[in-house]
Amino acid sequence: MAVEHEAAEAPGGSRGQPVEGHGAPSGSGPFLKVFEGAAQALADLHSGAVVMSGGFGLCGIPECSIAELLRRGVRDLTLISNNIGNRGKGLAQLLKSGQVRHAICSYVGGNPDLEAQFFAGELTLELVPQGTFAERIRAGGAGIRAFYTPTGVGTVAAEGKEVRAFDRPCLLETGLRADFALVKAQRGDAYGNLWFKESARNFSPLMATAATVTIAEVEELVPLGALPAEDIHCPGIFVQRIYQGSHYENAIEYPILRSP
Amino acid sequence: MAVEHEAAEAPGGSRGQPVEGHGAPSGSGPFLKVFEGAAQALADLHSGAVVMSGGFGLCGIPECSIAELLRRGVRDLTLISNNIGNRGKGLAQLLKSGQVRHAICSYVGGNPDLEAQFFAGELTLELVPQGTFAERIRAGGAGIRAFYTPTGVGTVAAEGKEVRAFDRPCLLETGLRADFALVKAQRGDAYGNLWFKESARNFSPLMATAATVTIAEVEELVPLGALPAEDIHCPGIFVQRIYQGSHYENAIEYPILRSP
Amino acid sequence: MARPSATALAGETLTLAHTPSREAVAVTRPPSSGTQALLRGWSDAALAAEVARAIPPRSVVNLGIGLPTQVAQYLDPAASIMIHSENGLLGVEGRPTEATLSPTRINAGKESVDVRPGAAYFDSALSFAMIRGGHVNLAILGGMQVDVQGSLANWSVPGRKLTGMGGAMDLVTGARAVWVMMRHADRSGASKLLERCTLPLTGAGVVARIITELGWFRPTGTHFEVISLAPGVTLSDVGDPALFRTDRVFENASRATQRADEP
Amino acid sequence: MARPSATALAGETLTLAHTPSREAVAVTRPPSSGTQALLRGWSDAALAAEVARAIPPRSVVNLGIGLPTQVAQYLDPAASIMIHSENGLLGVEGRPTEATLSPTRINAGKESVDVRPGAAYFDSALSFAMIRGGHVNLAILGGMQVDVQGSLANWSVPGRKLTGMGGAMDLVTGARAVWVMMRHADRSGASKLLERCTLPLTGAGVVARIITELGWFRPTGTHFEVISLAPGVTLSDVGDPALFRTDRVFENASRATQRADEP
Repeated sequence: MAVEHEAAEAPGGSRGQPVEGHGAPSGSGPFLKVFEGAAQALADLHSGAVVMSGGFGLCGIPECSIAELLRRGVRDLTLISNNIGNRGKGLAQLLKSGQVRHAICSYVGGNPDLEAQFFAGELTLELVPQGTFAERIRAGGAGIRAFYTPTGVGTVAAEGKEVRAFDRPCLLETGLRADFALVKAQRGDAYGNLWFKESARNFSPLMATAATVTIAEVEELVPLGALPAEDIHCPGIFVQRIYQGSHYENAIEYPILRSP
Repeated sequence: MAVEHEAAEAPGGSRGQPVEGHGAPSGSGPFLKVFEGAAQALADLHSGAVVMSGGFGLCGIPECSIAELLRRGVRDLTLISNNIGNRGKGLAQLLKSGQVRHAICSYVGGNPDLEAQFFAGELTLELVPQGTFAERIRAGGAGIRAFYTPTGVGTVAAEGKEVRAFDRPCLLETGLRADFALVKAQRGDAYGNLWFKESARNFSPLMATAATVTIAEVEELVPLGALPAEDIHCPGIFVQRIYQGSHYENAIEYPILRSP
Repeated sequence: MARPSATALAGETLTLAHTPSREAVAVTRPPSSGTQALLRGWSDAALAAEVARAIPPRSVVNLGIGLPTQVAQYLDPAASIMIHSENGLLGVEGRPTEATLSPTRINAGKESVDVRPGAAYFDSALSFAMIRGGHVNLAILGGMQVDVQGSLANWSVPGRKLTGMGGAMDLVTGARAVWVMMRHADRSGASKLLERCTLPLTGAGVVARIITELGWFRPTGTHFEVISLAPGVTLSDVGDPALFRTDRVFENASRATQRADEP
Repeated sequence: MARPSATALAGETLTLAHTPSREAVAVTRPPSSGTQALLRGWSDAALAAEVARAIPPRSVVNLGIGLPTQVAQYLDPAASIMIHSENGLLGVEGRPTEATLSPTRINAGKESVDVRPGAAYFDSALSFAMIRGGHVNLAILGGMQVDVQGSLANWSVPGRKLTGMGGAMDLVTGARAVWVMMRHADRSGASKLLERCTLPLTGAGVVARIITELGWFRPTGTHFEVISLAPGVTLSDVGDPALFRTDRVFENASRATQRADEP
């Protein structure tokens, strides 16, 4: 039945039900998606929420939205992000402040806060091969309930999973969804169309498709029509709220320069 | 074992084995991908081949490659294309000339040649819901062996397929691959990077990923670096041969104009 | 869905946003032949305008080939409705001029279109990710048959014609609401709203609303609720009184259909 | 694969394209302590250069973090090798200057990079579609342990350190050939080429070639074939003679490993 259907459930995640007058602030512009800033856009992001965050290491992370989570102090978050921050920055700040209960990620080298909390039993962790991580998010957003992939067969990543032989053995992996997705793009418009700079794109367009509410922050909010229609990396249909951020640090872990 | 592994098999399709000195002509340029024209690029496209062709109706079809298939008269083709031509144009020309043995497609309204040959038993046909069609091709190119989708449950599209309950019943659908993919883009470079104009993109970037040999024809062959690196719709890794076509008709089925 | 807008999008709180005038429903049931009924009700243009008015602001809507495509030209620009075309285009708006006609800018019906600022083009996998993933609020499709279970047949007449389902099966599965917009009867005069579809299904239990030239209807599981009728149309015009009712008590409605009824 | 090029890409006809000099293999086996061996062979730079020379022209190559990353600077520009970085970038080439440094242009090791004309950026789903779909010809990865079955462990030391597998499991599964580039022994002097991995696997039976500072090796299923040795290194330097052999007769090789041997 198409009137209301749930998409694939995330572990611990849920596709929200329509809620009327539930306190979410209204945006402005023809699509009511443009918000003043992080405080307004994230006002209803509650403790216990399942939150996806774009970024590879510190590249392309939603800096302003993360700062707002830190400021508001929402707790018991489930974070779905490739690295959960790096070198104490990005989402790693939420680890330090004890706001994270569970993390789903792929690579956490260079994240001593996560390591310490994990070994201390302060948070639980699901490590997912990076390609499977990306594909599960894409599936969650695309209404694909599950898929068979050869990645991880014969490793700990296969533990507890159905194995099925095609041309080679494959694991059954399920779609992944979240309550909120926080993404950052270089440019965006009032409909939520997004354009990412260089390799800052990574997981963000996928995560935008897989959350009940996707909140995009952009360095430049541009007029409708300013982004070439062929070159929009994430169509606004996937974005519910957008705001222009500021004071971007755009940190780079290893700024190695050419030898002279 | 990674040295050689087969990807998901298409019904009737196969991922070719590496063949040395098998008669394929060499391209030019730093990546040996640039060919003079359709005759050179399609020289080894043999009778019995499984061929994907981009295009939605007549929009974005590989006109020059289709003309070359017609000229060469290769037979017993399996065609994987959304419409198998339209109104006697595009791939429908290969129907008239009796070169098609099997077709996998989604919508064939406006294709009397196909209809006539199907009812006469001259070719076999697999009709696939369009989203499943697109997703099967993407899966074939992405190494996803199979996936569960709710589309088609309770219809003839479910016949013979495994049904499995997630939040709702889903069908198991397998990846689709081809020997050759023929696609057409507005612009391309010597590495095979492609950029598509407006809605001419449709299935082409997916098909490029799902064939052993992808042959792209472009209206404009541009220098390496001329396409903005963020806005390449199909990275050249998926394209084995490229040539600049000519004499494009770019037919449009229903050119409806604004009422004055 | 926790959206910022206080106004619902289609598929979220359908019954709030969809407000056809109920007073048009006749209370008397004068006898009337089926043939007469075919001549009554909305013209195609009036039907398209009626549907356009019913679409909640800011919805993403996919319009099927044929009658539904005509809805586009009656949309209020202020409603900021985005039209999705499954061939890989979001933001269809109107027709091109001779000068702006482009063979690469078409809708799913393969007709030339224009786009509005904010439109985007994408490949077919992403286009159907939008549909299957529940991102399209509303699909308005043509129909050959719809039944009281909300099942739709609109793609195949076995042995007679070969068309293929195209994107219809994906749309009825993935769009958050499905409306069927069609003539009330087929060319032979037989009602297309049936107790049970006889043609191959596009989807089972998927239709939330049906609009024909005679009025708005809702499959309840046991019958069609008559939500409203076109001017001059009476309840007896629409068909068998056992199949078309105005009450809102649905004893045997399926769970899915009941949910469509929840405000 | 029916490619136009007469020259093979990595992963297609590996043994043709990969031509380390065989004459370097010593015929005598003088005694030598394991500790001594650690000081022999290629420097890191020479190792990177050796690997760079072995990559077939026009290959798409993914370079792992650490030692493999260094290969990039020794590639012959005329070979038109495209470097894939799984964070969403194809066409890495060299390092930026102070003027061209961009925080959004990084490789999978989170280091600043430059790109060559013809480079493309894309999202992570497409990046791993390239990997899982068999479009990346060669992955050159670091390793903690490799065994005679071609199994690799390079991501986890249980209880000691938490890192995560990142893209390594996808790479060993999807790349058409996997080479492991690592030091021959760990810090304690123990060989990292083993009969059986003891650490959690990244993939089972996935490695086609191993290169260490001592030479090139191939897991056969029963032992390591010594393909070639670095200058000054002798067969006895590399380890247990039962595990390292120069013959090319592999009685118990698995089917998969045999295929790696086929020209």
